[in-house]
Amino acid sequence: MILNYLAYGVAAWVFLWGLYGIVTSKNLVHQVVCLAILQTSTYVLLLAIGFKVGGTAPIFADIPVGAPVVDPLVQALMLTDVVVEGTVMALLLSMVVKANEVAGTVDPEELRIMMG
Amino acid sequence: MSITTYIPLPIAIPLVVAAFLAFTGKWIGRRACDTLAIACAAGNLFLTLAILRGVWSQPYVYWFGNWWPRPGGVALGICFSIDAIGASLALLTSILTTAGLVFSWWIFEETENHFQPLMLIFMAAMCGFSYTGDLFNLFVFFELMSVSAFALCGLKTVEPAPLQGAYNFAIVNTVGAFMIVIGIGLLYARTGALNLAQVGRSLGSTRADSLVLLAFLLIAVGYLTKAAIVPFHFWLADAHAVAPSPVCVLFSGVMVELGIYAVARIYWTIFSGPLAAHVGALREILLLLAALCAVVGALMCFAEHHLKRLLAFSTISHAGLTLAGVGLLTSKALGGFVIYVLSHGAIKGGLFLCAGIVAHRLKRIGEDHLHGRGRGMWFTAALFILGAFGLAGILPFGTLLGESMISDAARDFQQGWFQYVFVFAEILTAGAVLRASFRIFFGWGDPAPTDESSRVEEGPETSEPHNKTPITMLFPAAALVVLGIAICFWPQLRSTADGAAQTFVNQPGYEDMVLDNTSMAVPAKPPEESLAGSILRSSIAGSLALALALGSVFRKRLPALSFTRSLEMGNRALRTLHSGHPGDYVAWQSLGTAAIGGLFAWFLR
Amino acid sequence: MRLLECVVLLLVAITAPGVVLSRDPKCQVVTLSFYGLVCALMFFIFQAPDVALSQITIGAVMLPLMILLTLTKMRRQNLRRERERKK
Amino acid sequence: MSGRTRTILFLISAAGLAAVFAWGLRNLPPMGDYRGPYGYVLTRVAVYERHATDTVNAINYDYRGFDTLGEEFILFASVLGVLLLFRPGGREDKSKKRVQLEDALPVSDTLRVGMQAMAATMIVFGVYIAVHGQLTPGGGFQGGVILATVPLVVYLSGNVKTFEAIVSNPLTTLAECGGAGGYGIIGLLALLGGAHFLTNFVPLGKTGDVFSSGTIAVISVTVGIEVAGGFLVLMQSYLREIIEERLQEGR
Repeated sequence: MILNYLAYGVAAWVFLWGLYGIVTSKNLVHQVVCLAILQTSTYVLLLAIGFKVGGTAPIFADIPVGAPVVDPLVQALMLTDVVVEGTVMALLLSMVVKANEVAGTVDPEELRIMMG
Repeated sequence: MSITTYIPLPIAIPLVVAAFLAFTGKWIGRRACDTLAIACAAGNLFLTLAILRGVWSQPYVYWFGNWWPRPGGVALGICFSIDAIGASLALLTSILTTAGLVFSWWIFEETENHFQPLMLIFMAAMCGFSYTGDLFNLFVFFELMSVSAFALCGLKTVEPAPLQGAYNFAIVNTVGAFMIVIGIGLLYARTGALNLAQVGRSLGSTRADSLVLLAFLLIAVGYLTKAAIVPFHFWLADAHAVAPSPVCVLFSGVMVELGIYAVARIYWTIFSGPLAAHVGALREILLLLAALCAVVGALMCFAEHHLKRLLAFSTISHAGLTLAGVGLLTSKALGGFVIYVLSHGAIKGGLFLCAGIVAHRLKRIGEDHLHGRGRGMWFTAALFILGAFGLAGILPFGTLLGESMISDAARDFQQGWFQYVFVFAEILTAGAVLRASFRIFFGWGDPAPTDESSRVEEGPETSEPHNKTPITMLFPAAALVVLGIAICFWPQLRSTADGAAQTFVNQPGYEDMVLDNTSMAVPAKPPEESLAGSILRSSIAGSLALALALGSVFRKRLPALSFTRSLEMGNRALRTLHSGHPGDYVAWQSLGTAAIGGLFAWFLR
Repeated sequence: MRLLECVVLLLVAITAPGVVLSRDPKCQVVTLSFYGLVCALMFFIFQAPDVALSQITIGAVMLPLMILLTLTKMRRQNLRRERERKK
Repeated sequence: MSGRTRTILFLISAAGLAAVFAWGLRNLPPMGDYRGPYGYVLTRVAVYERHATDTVNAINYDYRGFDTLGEEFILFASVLGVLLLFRPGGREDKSKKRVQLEDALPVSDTLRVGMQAMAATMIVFGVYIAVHGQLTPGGGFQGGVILATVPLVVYLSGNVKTFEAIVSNPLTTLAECGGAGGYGIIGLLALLGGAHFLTNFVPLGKTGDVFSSGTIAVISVTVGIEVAGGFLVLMQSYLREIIEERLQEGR
């Protein structure tokens, strides 16, 4: 019974750890990685939602149409998600590099130029 | 040509042109790039206008790839379901983008910054966002809008401040985006659908259980983060203060408001049925958030002396006011929301362009440094002061009509107190802008006190000194301010907006229209209520704002005015909260989510 | 739910805090690419080969690579700054 | 806010969030028995309607192709963003001379040959993945990323010149921009025939063929081109400075 909800629990667990990492981070690179971890919680959740016990991958090259398969839509959503992850991280990391170049630090505590 | 032909064009053409410009930009030169981009944005203006005309009385559904819904109402494809409200927001987007691109004609001397293609992508994303009728497509355009916004925000990379602003913006908004994905996943788990109408029909009017509430919470928080509602607002001030002025126009004028629009959209297509039993409690929660946001934004706005950051806080305050338009959960307030957003977008866009002119001419942006240096820029000064009164919502500005509808609706629900929030926010935000313009353009009184952020220099958008304001800068600024006034003279504007809002909130009609291809009933136009109360309120607000601005400029002459100093220095605790630390921002974001979730669990169960 | 699925979920649940808690970005590159592989494995086990393939290419290769390049770039910037300060 | 206060504030909200999650997630349907209408209907009609056996790609490039258009432009916009951030700025950068690149890295011949063989295999693999998107797992996106790592292998094998020649070639940018723009143009072409945007107007072919499923295959290849170009441009913008500095130090 509890196992049925294990995946959802893992998703929430990873989500909270990602948030924890972002909040307590002392290094912008670390913070970006934690954001990537936060993102994987969405994968776990979507994957769990579309899962079907005994279902195979939704590819009908070898199996007949109508055979039990897992939900293809969540996988399509996850593909979009993976692309978004890769590209947003690239953008964020380049901001970090640039910040290190012009401000000489990657500690969010020291990068506070604009405040109040 | 029928409307079917050109519905996808406002999204597809800017994207293709952006790809073209990104490749050929190096060779065809700066001016050709500018011309093509402006032509594309202006073309979009006409296209969105044509679409608005086409959907004026009857919303239109467009299925991409010809994937009409299957029998039984299962939609496999993506649709645009365009109504007058979404179409007018797309029109506003096109207007502001055109103005921003024209404004940038003489700034950014370097060419390899991909400014024009990013602006076009940004515009296409916002148009798609306001048209779409699909839950996940809404997220895709949200993310496209975010990514191009992050890049545009960090355009001036020679200084650390823009990077900090862009980084904080990106972190907080991306966390919000992941919350949206989780919320979408939860709704998909329950309904097996992504089309807004189909999700709504599948949930029906069964009372919302905790899963639906959690989905609503996560999606709403994600979009409210974009909308910069307290306590998710921290990124906005950092980002707006450092983004180039033509980009700020889009950020403040329409991007923030689109966040609130998205909440309205998902509420009236999906959640209004399941939450029908708790509509009163939800209204109070949303109004509370709106009031908190309006007050915090207004206080911070008056305490700010970095010109663009000041305008940014005023945007936060006004975002709170517009949230009330949605949060009252009635069509009349929603009509007010549309009018308010359109006129506020134009006025705030004009103000940001004026700030851009000041930065262009004087190379500084802190109120203290600029003291008296703007003498002689009479036209800019006039626009700035007009814009300030526009924020106060006095008579010939469209904001007045929006305010009156929202306040009327609030009174209908015994929430009359909210009109005083309006007055309060208007006094402080308009007062702050007036104060700044008196100091900068007239050199009255003593220089402003310095604060943390006004020491941050505005990165030069141009390197040569300029003694004249080019017409390409003045004209868009003036046009936007005039637009903020002109909207008020649209005949029957309030009842038209109310009618459009009634179509927007008609959930069963919407479902049938999207899934069964029926047409929607045209609502009767309600009579317009008297404006007398609003005119009175806004005149009081306008004159108090003027008095407050004069008082804080001349406080040395009259000891009784010393209270303005403490108002101008701001609340210390409140200021330290805006710490510029992304970790803090995300901590507040989680706290806000947990708190609103707690309220939901307690009151909406 | 089979045992295999539970195990891989638990593996994800254990590795994720590991990546968050490795505070030094250099260590994190290693833990992150391991985590990326664990995620890809999870996708395979949950019958999502399309996503698994892109997860391997993005999560386990591209992302750690970009972080490595970021760190290299930053180290060079810092060295250059040191040198200029000495001058 | 000090680090400690922040952590405490977060732990309080995390407890709240955990409670809210637990409260909401318990109403999710138990895992492993999903039968929502979307996937159920789609897996039954997609193969007949589109002659594509990989239904995930049928969704990505046809049923919900409009999402993927947005997604490709997310990639495109962030590549533009990275280029923008790493653009050569400032005065000292402009005066810096372009250095002559040399194959400077000391790598043994066996390794070099091995690496080159690996690069060739990866090209084949990437192209295979990209053109079989409608049939087997993979597709333009995955194939494109694999192709984008090929020059990196070339770089590691010591052929810096070749690497530089590939990535700084205008063709790379053309691939990126052309792929992204091409997706939009394929969508617009459907309008000429009076159909809706992104309608699959190419003959569907025989199920199981490389040239089956109409625009799904075409778009998959277009996306592959864009992704390969985009990631190459990303890589180049990260690596350019490093390579140049390394060479200057070597002198």
